[in-house]
Amino acid sequence: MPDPENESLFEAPPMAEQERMVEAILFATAEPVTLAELGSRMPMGSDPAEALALLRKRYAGRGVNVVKVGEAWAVRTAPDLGFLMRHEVVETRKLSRAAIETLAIVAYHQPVTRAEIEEIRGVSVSRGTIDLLIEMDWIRLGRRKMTPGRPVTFVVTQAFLDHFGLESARDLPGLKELRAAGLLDNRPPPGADLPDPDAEDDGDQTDMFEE
Amino acid sequence: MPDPENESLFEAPPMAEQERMVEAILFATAEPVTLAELGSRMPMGSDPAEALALLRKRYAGRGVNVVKVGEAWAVRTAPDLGFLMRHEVVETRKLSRAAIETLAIVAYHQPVTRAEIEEIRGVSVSRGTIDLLIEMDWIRLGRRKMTPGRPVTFVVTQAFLDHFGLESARDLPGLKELRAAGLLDNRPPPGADLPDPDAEDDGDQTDMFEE
Amino acid sequence: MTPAEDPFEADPQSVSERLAAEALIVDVGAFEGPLDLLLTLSRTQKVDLRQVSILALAEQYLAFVERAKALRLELAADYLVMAAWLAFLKSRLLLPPDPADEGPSGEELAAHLAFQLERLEAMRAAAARLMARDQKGRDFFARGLGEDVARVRRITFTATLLDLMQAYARVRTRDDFRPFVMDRDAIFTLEEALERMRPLIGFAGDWTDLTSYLPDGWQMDPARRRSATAATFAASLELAKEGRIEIRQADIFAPIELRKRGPRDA
Repeated sequence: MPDPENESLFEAPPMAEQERMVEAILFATAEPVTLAELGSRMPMGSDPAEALALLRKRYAGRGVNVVKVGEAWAVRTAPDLGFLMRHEVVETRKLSRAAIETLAIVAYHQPVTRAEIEEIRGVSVSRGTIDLLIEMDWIRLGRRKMTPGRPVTFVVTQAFLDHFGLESARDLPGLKELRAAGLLDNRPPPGADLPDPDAEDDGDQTDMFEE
Repeated sequence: MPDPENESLFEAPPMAEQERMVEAILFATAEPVTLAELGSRMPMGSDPAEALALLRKRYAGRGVNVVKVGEAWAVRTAPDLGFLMRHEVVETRKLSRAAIETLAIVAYHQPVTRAEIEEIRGVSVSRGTIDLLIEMDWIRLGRRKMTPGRPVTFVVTQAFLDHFGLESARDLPGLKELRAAGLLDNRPPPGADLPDPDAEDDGDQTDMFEE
Repeated sequence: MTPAEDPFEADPQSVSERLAAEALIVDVGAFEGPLDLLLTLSRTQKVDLRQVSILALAEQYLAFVERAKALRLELAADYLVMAAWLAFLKSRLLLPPDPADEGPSGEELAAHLAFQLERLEAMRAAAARLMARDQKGRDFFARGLGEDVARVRRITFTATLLDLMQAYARVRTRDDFRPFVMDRDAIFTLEEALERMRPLIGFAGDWTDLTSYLPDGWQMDPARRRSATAATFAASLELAKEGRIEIRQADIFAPIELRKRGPRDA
């Protein structure tokens, strides 16, 4: 219970308001919060213990609960709903330079054949790179090209557009616009004079003829 | 409403249970979640829209609220309790005046081209300003404009709406008044006496899409 | 814009106005271009932007530029362009309209400038209101604590739009920065083979071995020969489809031969 003397000195907020405060603090704080911390952050004269007890009761049986972690308190998903959280954490990795360049060429030139990608990149494209992009559902096979050999082409997918927040691949800015926006340095890219960082891809150049 | 046929095939959980699930998912995720994502994570036959509506009502006036962010939903602390969270405030990058104005112009005039931004500000958009705003995930590319040169446009993102607590770009402060005053019109200068700010974009930016 | 206003009212500058102009000149670097400066100048008229006298504003701006010149201050080109334009606008506003002139009237030009100023002012105010809103991470907060329920680790690869655009820019401009090199000297493309064969088949009256069509210098190295053979073979299939040549092979693994198909054979 609040100290009656304090109550007269400091007008503590109504208990419903104190409960709101505890709720917001527990939600937003990255670590579980002790009663002492709650008290130090709430207005003078507040009673965090009582507010917390009310909040705890309010969340009983809900989708998230107020739980005790050591000496501190936190909001956690109800244990029976853990199955909903399975997709929560995915480990993300940066795409390799070869992959992002290949992806960019497909996006800008689609439909584009593998030979055309190699022509633009200036090095051969390893099969793993294309496979990875297809597996990620960012590129897919398009129509065969109406040129000799009828090579398959690659186009970007709806998932690609969704991921990059594009309405269509045609909305990508052109080279001129990239330069104007300062995305295109007129400096040589780092390592341009060094051994080609794409050398890893250069090894099995001939493998495409062994299919 | 749930499809009655589906309901017979897949036993959907009771609505109270669905509400708990939506509650758990929204609490667990810092990013806004769309209805489609909710639906895909809940058991077959669930009605996330109805569950969400119930949940939203339940949290009205509480210390945390269910808010709409563009086409998605998130739980956020009530703005009036921000003073309790001083510990949580992370110093954000101080934006330059040019960046803030560019952001506002994109928000109020979207979809807007770079040339239009420059026309409004009366100066060229400095190198890297657009770059920075894209990197912060506050603006993104929109559709190309159906004008000569088909310049790219910029629009604001869901992260922008989330950051400024907006349900949609239509809720920007003062938008109606500005529109009523004609200040959001794209009014071309009379005659050709002023240097045409679009001239630089009229070049051959479409060439890359022409085979 | 009020054309009725006495155009010479602003001419004998008061001391305070002159001081204000001096201050502006000191600050010229702080302005984001002529429009920004004009907006600041228009505020000294202490009126609603919709009532601002564009003529008086032009006078103020021209006085500013004169003073900057007198002080031998380097003004950026766009300030001088604006000065020239405002001088032109001033003459249009002061002189009676020439009926032979088809361009926009001085009033129209002035109205547009007033609109630009009002719009810039409005966007500044909108920007300020936007930044004054409750902001995430400052006034309201997202969930601070990650869930520690059992997780399924799934690796996804990620890239941002910026990565994508920069990658493309890098690829497309790489040739700007390095001497030309043949990266694929061991690959002979179908297109190249076709280009080589089209003129040659005109002379191939009789059955000729396919390998005789391989380009010079591609026979020795196995990788190069393989690539050239495959491309040449694919190209001959294409030419056969077009009805320009015939192909035959006597036996499995026997040499493939081709000859021109005469128009009468068709």
